[in-house]
Amino acid sequence: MISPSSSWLIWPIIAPLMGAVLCFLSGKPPRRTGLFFAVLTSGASLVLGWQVLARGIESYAMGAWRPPLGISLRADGAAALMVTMTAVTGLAVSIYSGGYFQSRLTGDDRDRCRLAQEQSFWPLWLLLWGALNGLFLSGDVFNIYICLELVALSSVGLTALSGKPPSLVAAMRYLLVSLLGSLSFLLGVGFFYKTCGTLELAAIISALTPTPPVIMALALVSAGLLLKTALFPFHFWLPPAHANALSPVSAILSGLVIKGTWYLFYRFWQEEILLAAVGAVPAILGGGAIAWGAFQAFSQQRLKMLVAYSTVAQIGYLFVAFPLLADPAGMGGGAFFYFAISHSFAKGAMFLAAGTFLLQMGHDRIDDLAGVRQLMPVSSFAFALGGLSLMGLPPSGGFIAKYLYVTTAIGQGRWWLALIVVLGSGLTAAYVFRAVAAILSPRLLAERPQLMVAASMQWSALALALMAMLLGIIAPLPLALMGVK
Amino acid sequence: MTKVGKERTPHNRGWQRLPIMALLLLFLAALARAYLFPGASAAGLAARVDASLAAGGVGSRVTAVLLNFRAYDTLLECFVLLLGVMVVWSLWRPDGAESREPAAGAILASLERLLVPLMIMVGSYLLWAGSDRAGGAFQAGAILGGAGVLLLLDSSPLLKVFPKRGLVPGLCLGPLFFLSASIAAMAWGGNFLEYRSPEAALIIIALEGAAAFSIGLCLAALFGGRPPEREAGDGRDRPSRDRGEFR
Amino acid sequence: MTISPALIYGLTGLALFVIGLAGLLLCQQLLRKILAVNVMASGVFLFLVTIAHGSGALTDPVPQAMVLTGIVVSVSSTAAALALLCRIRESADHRDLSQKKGER
Amino acid sequence: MTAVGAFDILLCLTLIWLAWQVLASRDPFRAVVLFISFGMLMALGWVRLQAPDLALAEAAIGSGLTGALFLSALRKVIGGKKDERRLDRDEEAQ
Repeated sequence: MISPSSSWLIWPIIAPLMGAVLCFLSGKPPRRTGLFFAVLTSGASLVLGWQVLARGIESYAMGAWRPPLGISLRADGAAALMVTMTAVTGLAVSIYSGGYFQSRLTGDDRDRCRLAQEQSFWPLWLLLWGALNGLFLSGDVFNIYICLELVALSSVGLTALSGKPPSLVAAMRYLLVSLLGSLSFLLGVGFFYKTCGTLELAAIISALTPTPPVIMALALVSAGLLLKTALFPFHFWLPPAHANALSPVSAILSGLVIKGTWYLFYRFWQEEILLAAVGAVPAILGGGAIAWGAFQAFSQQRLKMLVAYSTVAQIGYLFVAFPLLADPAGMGGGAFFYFAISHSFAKGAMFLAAGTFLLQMGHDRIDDLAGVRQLMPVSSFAFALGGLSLMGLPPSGGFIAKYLYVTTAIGQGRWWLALIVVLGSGLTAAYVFRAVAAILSPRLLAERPQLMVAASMQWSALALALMAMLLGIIAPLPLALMGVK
Repeated sequence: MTKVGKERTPHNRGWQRLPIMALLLLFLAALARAYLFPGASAAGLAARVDASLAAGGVGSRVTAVLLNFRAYDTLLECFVLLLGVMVVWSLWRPDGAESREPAAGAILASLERLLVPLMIMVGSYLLWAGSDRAGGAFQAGAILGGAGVLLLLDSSPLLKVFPKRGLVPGLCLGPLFFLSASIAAMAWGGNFLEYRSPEAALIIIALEGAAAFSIGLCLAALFGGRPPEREAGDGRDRPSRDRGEFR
Repeated sequence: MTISPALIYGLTGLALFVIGLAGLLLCQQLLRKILAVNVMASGVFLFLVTIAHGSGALTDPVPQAMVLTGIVVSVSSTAAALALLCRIRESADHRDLSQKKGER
Repeated sequence: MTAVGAFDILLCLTLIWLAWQVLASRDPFRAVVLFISFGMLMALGWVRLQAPDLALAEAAIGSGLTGALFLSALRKVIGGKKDERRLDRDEEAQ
């Protein structure tokens, strides 16, 4: 049925969907089924990444109906890179979650609620994973709309899972924003269909012309995606949603979900003509995001809030480099994706580590976290490493990304862009130091409470942080994958 | 009757709303201009659909698009419905939600005795008709879902006929069957979701049946909003055990 | 350009989209916001189907299939939104989404 | 394509008016009922646009089921009489 030569393109989508249904069917909290399918999905994704690296672009016609009539999947280097990124972060989060729900069991009444949470978590998370992979690999704009809805609805379900009023309100706001974004996207798809007569993404992008309907279509699609990506000034819904969710969910939302819509935005905006004309718009918004997010992150009292506002700032970096793409020969694209991946790993690790602190201490007030290092050295180290990668210190993946940004920007004569990146790193350093200083503070804890956090949680956070560091060392591999166009 | 005019509504409370309104009007004008822009319409896919209809095994054009050409969309859509049920159920809590008493009534009960069999019949007809006329899995599922909602409205005793343990498998039947049949198509040497053998029409009808059943059940479960009693490990209390299988 | 029914319905669809958007931005109640999203969705669906008419004499089944899918997606998210609304109302008296008025 | 009938224009204007009323009327219950009739009229529009599949789906799901969902949510939210008063007061406070 599956020969080594056949394409693995569909499996990163099918495997988690299958897993989600089976988890939903299970009467007990489906930890084993969930973990099994998480491993399966990661495996399929990594094989796909390797296939694309070895053989070039993969494509697959669903039901053997070719576009424009049918829907085809397509994996070029960028898509394969995103799927691989999702596999690594997703696997770490899954292993973390395996311990997370168990660690929170205390033997009292609340356990029921927690087991119910776990029961809902696995199917929602696997569906989200499948939908994200579907988003990265899809070659059809209407299909992308359905994937966007799947991603949004499962993210909202996951956000609301903690059941606390702030997270419920955040989930509601998230849902409304997502629906608005999806509908705007769908209206844009309508305009595209009217002018191009097809729903195939590649055909639409190659047929972009500056007529009012096409401009309107692109504006609607972009606005919808920016809203969902939470680029400044559309970021208002993000920090409460990310900070109040359960910790594995925060890592998923910040590390992965944001990247899905950002990636689509990139897909629509990769045309050189477009970037030359209005590429500065996302860059300016990105600059605003870097400044505002960093300022807000610095002034937060809660660790998870700080990390969430840091996401607002880091989204800025994802957009600030759009003008660099105008030169196809440059390294703009590489820097771009390098940043996305290293942010996914680093931010995932930071949220996972913050989750262990929250679970152990019962709070995440930054000023009262001093001494946590003795209790959870592994998590503390993971948080610090993630922070280093965010700041862009060598040898982290963040360093490579920023190095590529700056050299490409200077090479193209865009000094202001290089300046933004360097200044932004300074701001990042400020708020990361504030958190890391508290966590690594040598102060002793008054009494040593019993350790409640499962070892698998601390180690999966560390593994993800180490991956962010490793990215800097194995740089040629992702860049080679990125080069598959 | 109170006349609810523009000025008296609570939603435009004064002048600070005006700039937003003005911007929205401008936006509408831009949309209309883009829509009316002359000469910018491409021929759609209608001709292509017609050309490939014979190979698809279904007579109805919309059904052919839904279940054959763009079956992947439909597969994902079944998952959207299932996801909706998952989210609604994950939000349900045993406490507090009990305020919803059955709105029983003699009229509703007799209405239901008449309507529910009728709806099931209409649903089956739509499923069958879908292959060459209007109708199909979604419409049939919608009607079945409507029947389910009607039953739920007054916690009809008819609901007891439906086994409690069957609910979740019933919800999953459509997506699971869809996925498995599509993977099986690969085992026969085709692509994922490829039904182009002489039996295509048969497979599609079977798929439609399973999908319609699950869609109907999902829609009713969305309305019911409450997971069935699960086994130990979940341990949710069920304050009222006798009524409503999936309320 | 001759005025066809498709044209009228298409413009109506766009108008419904904008009215829904206005409701989403300006209404304070969550229930109203959810209704507004549904109105927006109806507008988009109406617009999509009229594209099929504008392009030729044949009605195009592809947008019709898209709208059929869209209707099902929309009921799913509406159900989720309403369940969330009920949960919010149960746990606290959070009527407004945003404390800060100018935010949205 | 047939020429525009007065019926189409009337239907479209009614749709727009209903949409506005759904969002602007004071009473949430009234808004929901208006929304259901909005959906029904929309189904009529699908018939006019030669999309009977959509008319069926809209009547059953878009109007019927969504309407039922809204009504049931409204009942849960309003709950007892005390809450109903609160809802009114909040409404005026806005």
